[in-house]
Amino acid sequence: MNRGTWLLGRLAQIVPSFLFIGVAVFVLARLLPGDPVSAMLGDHATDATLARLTAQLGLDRSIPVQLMQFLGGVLRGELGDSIAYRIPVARLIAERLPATVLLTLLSVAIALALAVPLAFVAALNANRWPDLLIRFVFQIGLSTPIFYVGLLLLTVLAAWAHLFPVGGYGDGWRAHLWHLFLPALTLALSFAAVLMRSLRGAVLDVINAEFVDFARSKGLRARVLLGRHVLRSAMIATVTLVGLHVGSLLGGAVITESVFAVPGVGRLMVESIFARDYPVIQALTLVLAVFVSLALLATDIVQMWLDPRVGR
Amino acid sequence: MSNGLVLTRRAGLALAAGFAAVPVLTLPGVAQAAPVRGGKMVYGRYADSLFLDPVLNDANVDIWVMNNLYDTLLTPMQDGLGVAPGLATKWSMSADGKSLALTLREGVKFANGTQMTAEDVKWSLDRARNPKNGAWVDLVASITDVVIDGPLAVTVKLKHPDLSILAALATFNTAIMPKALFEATQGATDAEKAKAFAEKPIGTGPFMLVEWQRGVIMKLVRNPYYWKMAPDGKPLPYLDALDFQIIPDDSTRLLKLKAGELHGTEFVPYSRVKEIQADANLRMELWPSTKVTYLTMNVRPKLGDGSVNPLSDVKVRQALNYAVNKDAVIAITTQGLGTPMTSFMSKSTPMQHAQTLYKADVAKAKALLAETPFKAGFEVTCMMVAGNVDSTNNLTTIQQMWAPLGVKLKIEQLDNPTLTKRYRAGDFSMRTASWTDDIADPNQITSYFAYFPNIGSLHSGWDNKKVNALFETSQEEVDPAKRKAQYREIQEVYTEEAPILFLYESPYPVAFRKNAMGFVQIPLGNNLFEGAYLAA
Amino acid sequence: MSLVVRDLRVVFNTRSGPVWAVDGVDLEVAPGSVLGLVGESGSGKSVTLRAIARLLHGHAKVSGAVSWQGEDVLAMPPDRLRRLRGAEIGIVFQEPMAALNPVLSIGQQIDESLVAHTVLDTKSRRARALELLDLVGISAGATRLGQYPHEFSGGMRQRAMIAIALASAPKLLLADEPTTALDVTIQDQILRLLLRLKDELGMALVLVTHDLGVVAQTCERVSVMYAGRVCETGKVSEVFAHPRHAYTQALLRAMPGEQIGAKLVPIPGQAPRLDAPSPGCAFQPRCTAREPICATQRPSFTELATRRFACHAGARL
Amino acid sequence: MRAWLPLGTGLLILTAFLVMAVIPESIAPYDPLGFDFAALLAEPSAEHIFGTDQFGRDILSRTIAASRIDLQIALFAMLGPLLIGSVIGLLVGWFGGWADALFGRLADIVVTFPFLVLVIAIVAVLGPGLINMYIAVSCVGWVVYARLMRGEVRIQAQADYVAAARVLGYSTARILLRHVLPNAVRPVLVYAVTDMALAILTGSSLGYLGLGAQPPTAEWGVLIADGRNFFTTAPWISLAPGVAIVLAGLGFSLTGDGLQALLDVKR
Repeated sequence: MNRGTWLLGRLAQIVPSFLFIGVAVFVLARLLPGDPVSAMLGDHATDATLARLTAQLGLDRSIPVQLMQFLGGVLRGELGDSIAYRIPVARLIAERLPATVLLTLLSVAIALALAVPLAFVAALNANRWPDLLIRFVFQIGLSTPIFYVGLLLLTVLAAWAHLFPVGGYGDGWRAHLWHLFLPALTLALSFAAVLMRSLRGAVLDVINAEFVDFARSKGLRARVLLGRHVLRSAMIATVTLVGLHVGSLLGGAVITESVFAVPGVGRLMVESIFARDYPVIQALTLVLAVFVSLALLATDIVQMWLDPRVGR
Repeated sequence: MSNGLVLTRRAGLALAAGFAAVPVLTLPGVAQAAPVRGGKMVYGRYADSLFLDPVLNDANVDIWVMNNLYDTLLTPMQDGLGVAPGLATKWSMSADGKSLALTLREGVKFANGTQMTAEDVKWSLDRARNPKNGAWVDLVASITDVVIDGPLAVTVKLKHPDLSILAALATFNTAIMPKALFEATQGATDAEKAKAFAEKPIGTGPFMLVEWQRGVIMKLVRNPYYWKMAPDGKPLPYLDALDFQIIPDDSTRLLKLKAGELHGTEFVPYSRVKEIQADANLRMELWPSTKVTYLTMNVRPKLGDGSVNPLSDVKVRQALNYAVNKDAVIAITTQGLGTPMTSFMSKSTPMQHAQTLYKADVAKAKALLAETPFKAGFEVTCMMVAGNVDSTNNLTTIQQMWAPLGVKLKIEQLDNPTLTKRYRAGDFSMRTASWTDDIADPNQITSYFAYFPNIGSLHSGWDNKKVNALFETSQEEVDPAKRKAQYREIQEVYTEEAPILFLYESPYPVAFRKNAMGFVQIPLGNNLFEGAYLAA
Repeated sequence: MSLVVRDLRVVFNTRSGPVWAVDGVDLEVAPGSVLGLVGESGSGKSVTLRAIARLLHGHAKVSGAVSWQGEDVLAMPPDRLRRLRGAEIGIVFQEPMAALNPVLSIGQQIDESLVAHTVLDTKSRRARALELLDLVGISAGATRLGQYPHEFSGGMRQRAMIAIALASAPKLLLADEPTTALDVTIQDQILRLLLRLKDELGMALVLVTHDLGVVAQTCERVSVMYAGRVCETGKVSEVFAHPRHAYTQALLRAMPGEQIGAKLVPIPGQAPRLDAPSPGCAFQPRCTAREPICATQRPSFTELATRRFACHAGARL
Repeated sequence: MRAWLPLGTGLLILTAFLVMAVIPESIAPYDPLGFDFAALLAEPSAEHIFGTDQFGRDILSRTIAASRIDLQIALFAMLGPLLIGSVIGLLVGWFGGWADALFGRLADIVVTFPFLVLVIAIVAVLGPGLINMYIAVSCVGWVVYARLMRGEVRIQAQADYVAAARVLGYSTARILLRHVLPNAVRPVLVYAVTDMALAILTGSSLGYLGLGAQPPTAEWGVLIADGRNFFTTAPWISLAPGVAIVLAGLGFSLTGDGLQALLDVKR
């Protein structure tokens, strides 16, 4: 089978899932106890006020009607207005999505930058002190709650040493990257630990593989040997892991964005759940599903590039 | 409606209460040099505003900053107990108490440079009292008409005498908006126009909004046409620009303040107050508030599941109140910054009647409980908004204090909408809550806490005929002294009946860099930046 | 002699203690000659081969001497070792599917050898790669260069691996059971190919195999290994005609020969354990010609003009 | 050697926590729920080795008492997904066909949801508390186990002994339970052990949002979350539970490593 066709097939498998996700999240959102109007008006509003706003927002219509309206809107590319902020959901998400995407990508980059070299050092020194030390440190990274790591990094590196800004997002690309470094690092630590574990194991497997011995017998430089033969093969399994973890990175972004005051969609999602802001919850779930699917597709492509056997 | 709302819009926010009425803030150290003009102040807020329309908004996050964009005819005094001139310079009530004549200030311009007229005033008040508009119409329900008497004169006609009308005209929902500009805004209905207008609101306030990224930042610049003059005779505000940065995490906001990335921030956790007071670069400000923190009890005879409700017995409620050592709660939750409640209203509420409420007495509590069918103790569940640190502290402490009575307190953390739903449906035993007034008058808090026909006395089901009647009378009372006596009686009955568990009042904890001066927060919560400046 | 191995020993430290995989091996390979290294599985042939090219991993302890054109291989610094591998000594592994990197094209795998050992530019390297494929009998080289190992058949893979090993024209090719994984007709092709290349390129060849037939067909000299030691070395014709070690004799008897109807005699017993060496001859428990001394004293080498063997019974076989 | 050192160390750590979980009263110096108004936020000292919290409760005692709840979280938050996922993986891996295709789609969908967000939403529906947290984690976490199990089953299904069992005419149930499952379950079990460390972290994240263990129950994540308000003034509050979480994580991961080597599971 042609590899392009194979990729298209992967895409085709994903697309119908979106319809399912759309319906599922619509139902799930309505299963949440409470409603957006009383959440917004608080404890003291009178029933009349409540009823008036509910009607104004169209939330008094039957659930099937609302579902049809939602799905129809999605097909027309209209996502409706946020109940809490009273501005179009599309605008809200457009304002917030870049920060989260950047944060996620940056944290994947940092996680790889940390995990790949250290996994090599650990694997090449398997069960000796550099290995044990690296594994212990990463274990701490893996076991420390994300909000605590964030607070620690903020306090020490930002507020005390003034090496980084204390949260926020800044203006312009360079400022964005600068502001997002610490949150990305926070998010990357636990992910790097997972990657490191997997990669260390893969390197240990690969390094004893016959083809590496054969490559050595060709008199290749250590750099070529490790980079081309060992790393590339070891990365194949790890790349899959990256794809599968994008979803949980986004989940972790919920807390990271809150601690670092990053204006991302993770925070928006949780705020919207807590506010029962249905249009935002629904649209955001779809947008995140698209994002994660694109990430999975990207890892498929990388994997295809790494491993010629995939997709043929 | 009123307001309230304090109770919480979000999990995680520490809203507790109680405050120290007396210790008003001190601004030590810095000599009061002449304010400096210019510069940009950056202020950290815990949550963003939602909808900057004076009439159609719903939440404190809007109310507390809107006065920087809009003005009202009168303004609340800084102690919260009276009103001062605003867009109106003079006012007089007719002898029958049903007609209030106001003289408008001369030369007031909106931030776009157009003149404010009597027409704008009439239109704004008519919009505020339109029953179809929003949650706050009750505050101005007594108005029957607004009459234009001349370019600078309007008369507000009342259905019946209403001593709270002056306070109402100093409340956010009666802010004056530019009629022509509003009506020229895109949209078919008032609601649609309001949505578009609130994107870039224009009022007569000291600042105007130039950029707003929801949940991230709100950028204000000074209104060059602002009418109010500083003591030096030049116009306010001092600042050229004011940024509101949204930083939900308490610790992060404080770190940003310490790093000098913010000039000031609101809602400092009580656990951090001492630390800030000890920091030479910072200044802790504790503003007297109308904030009270308490537990609401469901006093209906049966609970939602049909079981007998011990809290329907007044002696049980009294016993629970006596068993709680408020000072210990205050020490743990507010780090000693709160003060015990002395009425269901805060000390900053006009006509508050201070009493000694249920001073901790375990023996008395046991004795009271012994007189009830529940002398063997019982289990009771209290709902709270998940993640709220102050609520957790309060309930954990109370849990400990009720244990000697055999009362087992179960804590149930819920997310806000779930809690609100169960609360409104009366499907609860107890819940944590706090309240701040929106109006400098006791009628709002009383209508919510004690007057059953409004919202069933905080949805507690407590229905006291005498209090209901007293409240109705007081609403039309023309004699301030008599009105005060009526409120005194209401408060005494309320204390005796104890439909809530009284806890504490607490101040608004705000922190600034040493050079950021002149901010004021009034007991109603409004953030005043017109006099704020950055010292050299 | 281009390659001389003296008293080569390899000890593996394993979880359950040391294993003496190679225990004092001597070998010589003259330029342009073919040496066969035979023995049962586990006799230490492959380990010897890898020890010569220093391909064994950290847990293996190697001692003795390996001299390549007078240079001590075991003491070579990394840079020199890298030039030795590939440029002077090429290696062909047993299982091409495992030895070829599955994620790199054959072209890339040839090319990286050329990059490491030649100064050719991209274009010349490609020309050389095509030449190599042609040399090992792979047609349509231009297409084949871009293909991956899994797109090759077994025989083609082995040819490709030989092409890779020959990329920098080594003077010695170490072939570790290069035909074991292949079916018989392909085996024959590959052996012919190796012999042809040896002649065309003038290199020496060490052929590790457990197949005496292969040795008879291709080699000039043979070393027979048992339990990590060489038990007999000599010209193939002489050794096969008159084995002077009981093990060689047993091996030959166990091999189906040309004489139809000759009786096959399997070797009784099992291969010895290498983790607990006995004081005597390692083959003695299985030996039909054993004498009492075999169990107590390790036989020393008897050196003849073209033969070396270590067997107490050598004289009477 | 390669298996026993990590396995032994890991099991030693876990045993220590298990002992704390079973008999906290005998080990903890104070009542974990007991207030001490004389020692609010006391610094670490001889009396309170890890200090006290804002209620004057002894941090060490609370950390020890929390072992029970945290080991329970680790166990149950792993067990639910493990059982559900393994059964599904076993069945779809063996039978394939439309069920397998459906599983593929469903798994795709579940991984496109941000894990924590989904758990938050489910907990919001069901209400906070540990039981609901287990349910939420099971709803999301089963996919990984099912994928692992499915992959192993498909490999085992090709194995000679399975073919032999079929030839002998054994029932499908017998082949699955007696032959395929025991062989396929090893990598799943190894993953499960390391997953337990992650379960504790999920618990702490929910604790941060107030959706995990309810007060006054001591739970490491909640203890650490409580400490964040005193991060600068009383940093010791988070120390002991932090050390406990790291040690427990280390224990689980070492045990997992050891098991992996012992059972010779390919990564």
